[in-house]
Amino acid sequence: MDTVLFVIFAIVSLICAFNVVLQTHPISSALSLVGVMGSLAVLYLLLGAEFLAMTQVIVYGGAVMVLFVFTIMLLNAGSEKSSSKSWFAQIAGLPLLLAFVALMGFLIKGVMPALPAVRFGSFIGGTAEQIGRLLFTEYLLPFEVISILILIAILGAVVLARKEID
Amino acid sequence: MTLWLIPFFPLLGFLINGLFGKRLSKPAVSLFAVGSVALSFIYVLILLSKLYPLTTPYTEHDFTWIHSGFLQVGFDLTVDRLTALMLMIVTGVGLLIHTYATGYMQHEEGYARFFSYFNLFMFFMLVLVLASNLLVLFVGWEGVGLCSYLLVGFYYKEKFASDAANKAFIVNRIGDFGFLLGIFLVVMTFRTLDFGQIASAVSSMPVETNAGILTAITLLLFAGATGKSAQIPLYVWLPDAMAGPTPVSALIHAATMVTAGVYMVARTAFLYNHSTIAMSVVAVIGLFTAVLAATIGVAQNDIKRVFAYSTVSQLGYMFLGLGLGAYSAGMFHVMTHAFFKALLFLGAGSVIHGLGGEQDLRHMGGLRKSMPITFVTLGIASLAISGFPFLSGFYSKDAILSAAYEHAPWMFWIGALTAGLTAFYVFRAFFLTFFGTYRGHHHPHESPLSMTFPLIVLAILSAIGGFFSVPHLLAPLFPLSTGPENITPMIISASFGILGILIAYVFYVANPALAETVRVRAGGLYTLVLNKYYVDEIYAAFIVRPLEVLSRYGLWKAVDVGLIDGAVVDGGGRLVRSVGGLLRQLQSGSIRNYATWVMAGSLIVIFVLGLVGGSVR
Amino acid sequence: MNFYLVSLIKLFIVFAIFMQTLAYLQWIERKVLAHIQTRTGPLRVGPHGLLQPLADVFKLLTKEDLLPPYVNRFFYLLSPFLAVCLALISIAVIPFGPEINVFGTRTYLQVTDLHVGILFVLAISAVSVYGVALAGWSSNNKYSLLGGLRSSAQIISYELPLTLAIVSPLLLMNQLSFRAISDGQAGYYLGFIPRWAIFQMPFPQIFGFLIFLIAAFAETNRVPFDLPEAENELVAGFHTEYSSMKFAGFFMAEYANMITITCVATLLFLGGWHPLFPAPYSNWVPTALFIFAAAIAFFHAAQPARKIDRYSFPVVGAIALIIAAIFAVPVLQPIIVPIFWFLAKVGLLLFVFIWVRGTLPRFRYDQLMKFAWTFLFPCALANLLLTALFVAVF
Amino acid sequence: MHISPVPLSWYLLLSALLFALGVAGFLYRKSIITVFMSIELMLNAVNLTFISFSYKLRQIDGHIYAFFVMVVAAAEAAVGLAIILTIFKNRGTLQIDEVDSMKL
Repeated sequence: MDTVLFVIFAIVSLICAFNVVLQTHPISSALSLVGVMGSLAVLYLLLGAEFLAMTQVIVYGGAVMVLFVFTIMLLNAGSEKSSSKSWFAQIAGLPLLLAFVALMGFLIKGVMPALPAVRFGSFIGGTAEQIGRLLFTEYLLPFEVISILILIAILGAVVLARKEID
Repeated sequence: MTLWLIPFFPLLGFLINGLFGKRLSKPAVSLFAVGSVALSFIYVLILLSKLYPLTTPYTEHDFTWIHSGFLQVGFDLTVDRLTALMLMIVTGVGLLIHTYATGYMQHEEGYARFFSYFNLFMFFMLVLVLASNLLVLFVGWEGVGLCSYLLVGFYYKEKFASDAANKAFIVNRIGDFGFLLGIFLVVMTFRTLDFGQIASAVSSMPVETNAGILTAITLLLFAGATGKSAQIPLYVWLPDAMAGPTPVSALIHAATMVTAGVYMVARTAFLYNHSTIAMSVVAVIGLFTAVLAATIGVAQNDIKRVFAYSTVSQLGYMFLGLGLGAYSAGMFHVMTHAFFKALLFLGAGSVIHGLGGEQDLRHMGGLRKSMPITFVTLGIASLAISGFPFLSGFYSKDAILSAAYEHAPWMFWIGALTAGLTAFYVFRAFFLTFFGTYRGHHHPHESPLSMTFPLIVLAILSAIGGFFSVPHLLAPLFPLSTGPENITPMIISASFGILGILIAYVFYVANPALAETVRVRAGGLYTLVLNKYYVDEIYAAFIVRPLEVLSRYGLWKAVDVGLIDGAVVDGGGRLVRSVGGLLRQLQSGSIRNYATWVMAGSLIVIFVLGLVGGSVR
Repeated sequence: MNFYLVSLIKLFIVFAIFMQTLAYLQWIERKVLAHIQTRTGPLRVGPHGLLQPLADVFKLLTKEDLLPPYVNRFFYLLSPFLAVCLALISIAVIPFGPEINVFGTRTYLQVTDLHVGILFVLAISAVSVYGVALAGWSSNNKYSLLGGLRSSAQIISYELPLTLAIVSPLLLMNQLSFRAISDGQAGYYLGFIPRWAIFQMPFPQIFGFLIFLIAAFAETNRVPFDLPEAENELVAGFHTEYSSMKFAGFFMAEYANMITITCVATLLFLGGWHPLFPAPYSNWVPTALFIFAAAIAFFHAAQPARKIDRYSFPVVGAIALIIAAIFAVPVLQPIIVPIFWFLAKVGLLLFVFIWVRGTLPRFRYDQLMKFAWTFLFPCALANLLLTALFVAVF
Repeated sequence: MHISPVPLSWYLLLSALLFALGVAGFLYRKSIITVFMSIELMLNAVNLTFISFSYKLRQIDGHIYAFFVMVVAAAEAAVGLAIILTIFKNRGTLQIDEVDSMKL
């Protein structure tokens, strides 16, 4: 069953990811990205990260991507125009990417020690309780630092988005 | 027992007057300024009465200041009998001079500024005195130097004042450079700066008869002392420092700051005791300074300059005492000198005040009727400095000269001769001021009570201060000499002093024409002395000028403009430009190109880490 | 295979009942609003207008399916579909009653019990904004776009107090699964005060409940926070360009969201299926209520205002009596009495939703945002902090 | 019917592919917003790796890191979109190649 689920959602996420890159309209890309995130959430569930799966949907799907969609709608961003600049990226990008995928594939398949098979339910570490416990004990300092980071981000966003920047 | 409160009160006064002084009325400024010092004085009294008899030092650790490797420096304050003596002098005389200054500065611009500097000086001086390690002492040391600079240049609109301030500061820098090197050497040698720890470390070391590390340390520290306490060769700043207001001269350049060098040497006596060479150097420099300054003082016409040279001379005496190992005698002279020299300056200030700013002796005369209190008090001070029997200077000077007599008779004879010279030129100034006929134009008047009251108090102290036996007080720190009391040097030095007074009386009261004859006879010698042996000119020609030339043509034109600007800065710029010209081809402004480069770079990293690193592992 | 079969059956039952409820909730709303405004509401179709929802469905189905020009076709067609689907998903984790035993099969009265059920509901409600936002954008109509923008801003803003209000009872119960939370509210203080979250020591969640309710109004785009579809400003807001079944999709989504959120409120704050009275009495409450209703019906049948009442009221009374009898059957009681209590609480909250719609005027948009950020959010934060403090101390 | 379970390396491969697609989006898309979304895609791919290794090591520290990545991504999105809004306001364009006034 988990194999079926993995195959389905892996394919969905790949299709959506291709869509993100290939669609010309930002909003299509955004929606495709939501699809990637949703299918990734299912994969997280398969890997025993139930809390993160839900957080993924809430934070990415519900907050970050809504912000994206909101901005796209607000700016009424249309389809992209083609541009002759950045020829270097256009030429070198694809070979580099293919090299990257090949390298990673080789590393994962060839170099890395054998990895276990994924069975749903064999690792149920990622409950809210355990994550919370770790977050508020061992990772308390990073957690607090991240809170401050968010505060700064909020202030920064507010300052940036003001009508007049004095 | 909170020792930090002692310097804290003046600091508070400084902050209040410095920050809000412009908005406060003059009485309020005086209240804060004098009140803070008074509080400090009262607190010192209470503290010392509680700590009595204080045979062992009382140390207080306020906070750890520097903690770096082996070096641990705390902001530590300590009180022992030496400190107690200095605390009494500084706060007591300081209080009197503060009171005096409220009258003296009444009509001056920058009243609050003056008192804020004055309080700041008190703060740093107290830190210096209370310091328990060399670094804290150095803080106070530099702090009083700063205040001295600020106060000498108090009339900063006058060129001579700012020049004098610069001179004082720069000359002191030379000494402080040595002092700082000495501190570094101490750190290297003892790995601590705390006096107590250094003392215990030193006690196990042998006395150096040849040049060694202790000699180096002590001589470098003494270099600092020659700067601060105006000894040969760095004494030149002190006479010029008289450009500041007279209370400044009295407090900083007579009673307290200039004795900091003496205090420092006494404080680090345990080091000097281990170096015979350094001791001899201190003694000889002290002696020669005393003589040199005294001879210059004979020919000066500015009343404050006369007293300034006498200060240099008396400081020389103190160092003579220290160098002979008679630390308590030196400190004794510090105390009595603080009384009578402060009094001399304050009296001179009173005269100057009464004459509306006139400082030239040639325009004074016959003031004893119009300024009776000043006349009497200044007379007592002059007698005291001349070593007139049973006044304070008699005892302290005798203590030093006795030590010299035991140690090396030639030093004693020169010292005694100098005592006579001192008596002569001080009384020359005194007679020129108060006897004869008035030669000025301004209408003289007596000073207000706020000025005369400190004069009277200081006069009493100058008179009886000698009965307060400092050597016995400091006995726990510096053992008394056990030899039999020898009365000969006392009689000789006292008679030299009285002889000096008599000669002065003959020259300037009984037969003024004689002085003129002698001056004409002396001719070249007089000119030489009048021009202070041309020391300033010699310094200018042999040190300042070459330095200037070297700086201008060597360092500025060649090194700075040619090498640094031309080769390093411009050349670096050209190099960066040419390399940048190549690299700017990469700077296309296109984020996607940058990302491609990042991508390529990360690929290489992954390749290396993943394949090479993996296979090696 | 048994697991899949049971799940399928439960899925079917829940879906069927849910769809029916959606349809009739709309009828109830019309009726209640009508009575608030002293009208009678739908009456013509069926007895007392009971078949009105069916008629509505037929009407919408048979209407012409307009596809306006200049719309973004894909998203235009996708968004109502998205809205309905997302609105219907959440009900899957809502439990309606305790574990039951039917013919030897033990199962929960719930499609599935998720460990992180509440997070799931929050996630779905967070994502459900896409339907509205996309509808507004793809319609290529400035009113629709404004409605969509408003909706996304509003939902993001009110999600914060909503989530913060939810966290407080979670702190009391220490669980994330709906079932565990509901069971954490079983029992009574002093024998008669239920341990529902709004009464639970050490810090009763009355404020939390109110904050949740207010935010829920905004989350479901209901009056007084129905700015995305404010007809006097935006024609019909995000669904201006929609007609027939596509319009019905949004309609259904709104009511489905309403039901889901009242279910969540019931489970989190009102003790789920746990009765108001201790068990021996509560088992007979539904029976007594239905007998009382039957009595009223028979009373009115005895004094008919219209001719038809003489026949219809006894029928209603008889149905009520039958239901009362069913509730009295001891074998069925463990299954249906909790369901009754759950539905009663949900129904009450739904009534409050309709009641508020009938009585309160609409906010202005700036007031709405200001209210969320400067009042509701700080309140929710304070409530959470106090709860955390009390939980930590006691 | 028996299907053998998926090895974990498939998850890692998927993650690598998603990351590569994110990079591709960054390199080939021209709208700032889409480029920004590509970054989010890359972050997601990395998160998948974190969680996969967390599964392998049977430790949830990877989950914590993924959580932090999410939080930072949220903050980044807020600031980034505010910057995009400002750019649009000041330049009137969303084309990434036209925002190049920093170059010489």
